[in-house]
Amino acid sequence: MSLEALLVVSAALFGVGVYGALSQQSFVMIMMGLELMLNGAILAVVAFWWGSTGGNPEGQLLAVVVLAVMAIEAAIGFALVANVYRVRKADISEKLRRLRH
Amino acid sequence: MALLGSALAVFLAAVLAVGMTRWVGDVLNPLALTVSEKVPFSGGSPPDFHAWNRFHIRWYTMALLFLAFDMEMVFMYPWAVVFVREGLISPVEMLMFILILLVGIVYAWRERGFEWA
Amino acid sequence: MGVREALAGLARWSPVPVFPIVGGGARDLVRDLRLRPEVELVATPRHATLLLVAGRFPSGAIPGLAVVHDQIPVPRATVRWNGEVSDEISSARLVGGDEEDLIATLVALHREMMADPSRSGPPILPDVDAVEWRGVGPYGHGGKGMTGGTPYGRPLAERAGDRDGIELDQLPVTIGPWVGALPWGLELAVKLQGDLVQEVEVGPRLSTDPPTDVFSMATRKPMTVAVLELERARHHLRWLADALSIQGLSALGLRALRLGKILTPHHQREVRRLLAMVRRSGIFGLALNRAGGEVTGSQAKGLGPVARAGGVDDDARRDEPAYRELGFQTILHQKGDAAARWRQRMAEVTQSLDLSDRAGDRTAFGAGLVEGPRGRITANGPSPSVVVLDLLPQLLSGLEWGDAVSLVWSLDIDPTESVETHVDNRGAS
Amino acid sequence: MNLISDILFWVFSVAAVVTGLLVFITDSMVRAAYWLMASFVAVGGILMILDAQFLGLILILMMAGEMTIMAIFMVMFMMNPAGLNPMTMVHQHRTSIVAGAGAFVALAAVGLLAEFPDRPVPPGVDPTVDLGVELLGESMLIFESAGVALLAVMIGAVALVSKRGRYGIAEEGSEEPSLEMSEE
Amino acid sequence: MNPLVAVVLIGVVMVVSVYLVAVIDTAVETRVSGGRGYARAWLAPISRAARLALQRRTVTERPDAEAWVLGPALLGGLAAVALTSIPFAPGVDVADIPAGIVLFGAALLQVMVAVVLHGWGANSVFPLLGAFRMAAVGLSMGIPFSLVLITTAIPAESLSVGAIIASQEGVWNVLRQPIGLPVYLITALGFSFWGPLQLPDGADLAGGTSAEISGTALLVWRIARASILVSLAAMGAAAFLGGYLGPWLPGWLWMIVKTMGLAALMIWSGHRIARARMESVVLLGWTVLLPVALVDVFVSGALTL
Repeated sequence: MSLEALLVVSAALFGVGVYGALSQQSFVMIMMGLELMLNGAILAVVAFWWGSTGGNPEGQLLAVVVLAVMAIEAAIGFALVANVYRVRKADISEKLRRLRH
Repeated sequence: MALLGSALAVFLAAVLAVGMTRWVGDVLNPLALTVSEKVPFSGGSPPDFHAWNRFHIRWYTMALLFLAFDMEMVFMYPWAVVFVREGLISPVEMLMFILILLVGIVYAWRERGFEWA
Repeated sequence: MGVREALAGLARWSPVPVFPIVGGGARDLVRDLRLRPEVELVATPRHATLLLVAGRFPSGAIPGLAVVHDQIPVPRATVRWNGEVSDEISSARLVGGDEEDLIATLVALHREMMADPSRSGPPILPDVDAVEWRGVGPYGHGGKGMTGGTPYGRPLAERAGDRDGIELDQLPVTIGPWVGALPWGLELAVKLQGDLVQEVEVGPRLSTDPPTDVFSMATRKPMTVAVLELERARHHLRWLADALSIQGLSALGLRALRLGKILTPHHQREVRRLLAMVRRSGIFGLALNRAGGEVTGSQAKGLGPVARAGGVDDDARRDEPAYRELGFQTILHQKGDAAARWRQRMAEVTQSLDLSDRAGDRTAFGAGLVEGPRGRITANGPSPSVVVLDLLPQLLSGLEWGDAVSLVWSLDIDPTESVETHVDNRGAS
Repeated sequence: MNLISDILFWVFSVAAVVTGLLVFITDSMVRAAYWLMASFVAVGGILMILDAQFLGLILILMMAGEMTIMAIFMVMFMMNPAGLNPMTMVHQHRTSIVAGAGAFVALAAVGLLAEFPDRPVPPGVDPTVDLGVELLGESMLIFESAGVALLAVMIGAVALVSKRGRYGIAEEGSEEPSLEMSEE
Repeated sequence: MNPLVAVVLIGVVMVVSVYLVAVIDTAVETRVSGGRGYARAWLAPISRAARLALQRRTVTERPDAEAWVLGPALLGGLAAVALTSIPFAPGVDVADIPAGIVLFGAALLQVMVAVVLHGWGANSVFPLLGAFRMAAVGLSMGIPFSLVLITTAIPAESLSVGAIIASQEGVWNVLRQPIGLPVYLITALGFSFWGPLQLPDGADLAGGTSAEISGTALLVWRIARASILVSLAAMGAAAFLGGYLGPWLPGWLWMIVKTMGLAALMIWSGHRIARARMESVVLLGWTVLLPVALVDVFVSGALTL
């Protein structure tokens, strides 16, 4: 239960999130990858708060801010997915070729 | 930490109890259902399609508002704890925070986000 | 095993869960079973032990009987009340006579099932997959591609247009004749998008030979107004009992049913108290406050309370001398939606009770045209329910499922009402 | 006492990573969303072991609503919502595995090799009180700007998603009343 | 309190209170329906449970089996966890942690997940409609539910339920914060899907999420739902009616009286108030209960200064 173990676990979560975000085609699954990365981030932040900041409240505040980021990312992500689906009738990122050039 | 340990123990015990009750029922009446006994119930005729479909919920605007407004609760818990200790500054500050969020709710209500097609 | 006997000993005292299949002529008798503590009518066969088949069915075949019978979990049994046993339910136990014999049989059968489940009825339908799918597709699950094929024996719902601009799946499902949510015998082929009813088609009608209640007799010979009005009030209370239990007030529904069974003109105080409790239950503010499903103007002709709730002043009692002497005034509402129909029928209960109290021995009708509780009854015209069934598709489309069910119950539909011999002039099926 | 918490820590962390992986393996969308919630609940459990009880419980509380909404949106917009037709919706698979493993190795190396100051949380301090004081005290600005950001998100989400504005549906030719004063 | 004693205590409390809820439900139904035969109310729950135990469990064609099992198990577990955060007597509490209401709030918001899983698992029309209705009710009632509980934490200067009860030494929160209890009871009806907010398992869905289950699965579902109602009533008693504080009776007796009183009130509302439409519930939650809860937070907050 040392700080290093916590950081390894949060790195593993972050790694799975990166794999998920890059490998999945559909928007909502990419968002789930992002959420997993933020999950790893929260674990790392609280690990540092517990391990090396001696209970400094700003550590907790950062965790709450990461929670806020997660909620905001989810809300805007779903709003975009709904709009893309309304226009393109699909939710696979391939369908948005026109954004390329 | 020990208190949460006992809470976790109680949770696992309750889940186990539910599992045990179901197991007793399965022992008394072993599960050997024929195809016609597994047909989902919709009043008398077998279904033509799987019930699982892309279920169009019409209140998805409200769902997004819940996400944003959920964060307000996270800030309110610590605020409530230190409310008395901090004196006058706490209600004023939280009032500003709440009014900002209420502007969003009023906007959604005016854009008829809570009713649906 | 000791456990089974102990549980069977306890289960003897439990109310018997019965799933009713009710044809023509037995609706009031089966509905009155709710008053008996020994029996419990359940909304879905999964919660039942006994299947009760009652009433008359057109041309013998009972639609959906085999499917519903097999959906009842073991130990199960079937009881056929006042009718002959069709080949499908050969193992059914025949019961003649009145409610007491039926209750005795149901309780005895239930205890027999609890004690020895091996005697439970076998499934009727064969144990073979309706749709061939095993081995098809990459995982042998019968599916192919993203959304195609018949995975696990059933196809997946397809996309369809939607007002909200997001085109999602439309699930066609037949909400069958025997479900707790709809009146017994009403089958709706519904196209659901999410919980929104987009299209509705009314299934085959179960109408049988014409009823023999007071109102149909009144078409042939004059009947005393006291009896007619008391029967009308009793009919509306029975409708109120069903409609209240659908809106989640089963206890108030039982009170209305109990009152309906023992109704005499002296019960006006209890009826007023019951109607006050219904108004105070917030049903008009919480449950029926959605506009929509209005029935007004020409399409409401001859539909009795449904017409009057829509402002159409159409009541055969007005031009009857007996009613004019009693100072009869037709009660009217304007909006014609579900709430107006509820208010209309609740007002007519008190009005009918008052009329039957003051009627003395006056007689009315007898000239081939009668104002029945559901609308205008003629010797050879279609019954009001048949007319209302034609209106359903246009009324229900665009409503959320809960509002659609409230609307169906507010129209007081009896799918087994007779279509009469002269069907050609209305074009009904 | 810390033997139990060590065991619990390892159970929760293995559960978190495994459920995280399951999110991308399972076909059914509702299961994927609730595997992700299981991963968050496991991380919440770890936070509770780290004496940040309030944060762990808040994470579980928040995730209940959020993951249900995610499940609903996935059932609405995904091609095969219940996973009845098993399919792999994956592209550039190998590169993403390499990237994921690379990120893991890099961050784990940082975690293991770097020297972090060892100042454990002093016992007897109530973290929630500190957080409250902090919110109202020094970082009041972060608290209010979070509120403004949430307002922007609410307005943005409603504007993007709700098809029917106050004056009716745009496609069907509804336009806002003009701003200049009327003639009379 | 070591875990074993905790498990036994919570188990006994849940079994006894679920039995009492079933008895009260039958008694209130008999009274409102004008019938007689209250003696039957005592025997009915036991005989009904025995009948369900003897009935076979059903499985539909292609269910999501794990989700279908997890639904009731999660619901029962969450009701138990919610009960652990509430002290029943001055010394008798299982997990009265410093963040007690947050544990209770997390357990109750997860109830929405349990019911959605239970409805989704059956792959049949009525349970599916019931599941999405629960999501709508849970999301609309979630915010006011937590806000009203936060208000009780302000005078207590701590989130632990024991401290909240202690802070009501002089005056109970139901008098100090009058708006709190009604809003709490309405949202509690929503989370226990009982009475007027019985949308997921409503009669217009022929049993809703429980339309496809039978036997012990149905028995467990009904027990879990009743224990959720008990947990909500117990927290209502603890946060608003002064928990185990009270002049004459011993602490634990006060707790039982208050909890069963609130549970009886909610059950009574089930038989006397009609089921609301989903659109009314969403509008009620967002445009009525939310502002009222916010007013409650600030008015009672200002009063404590």
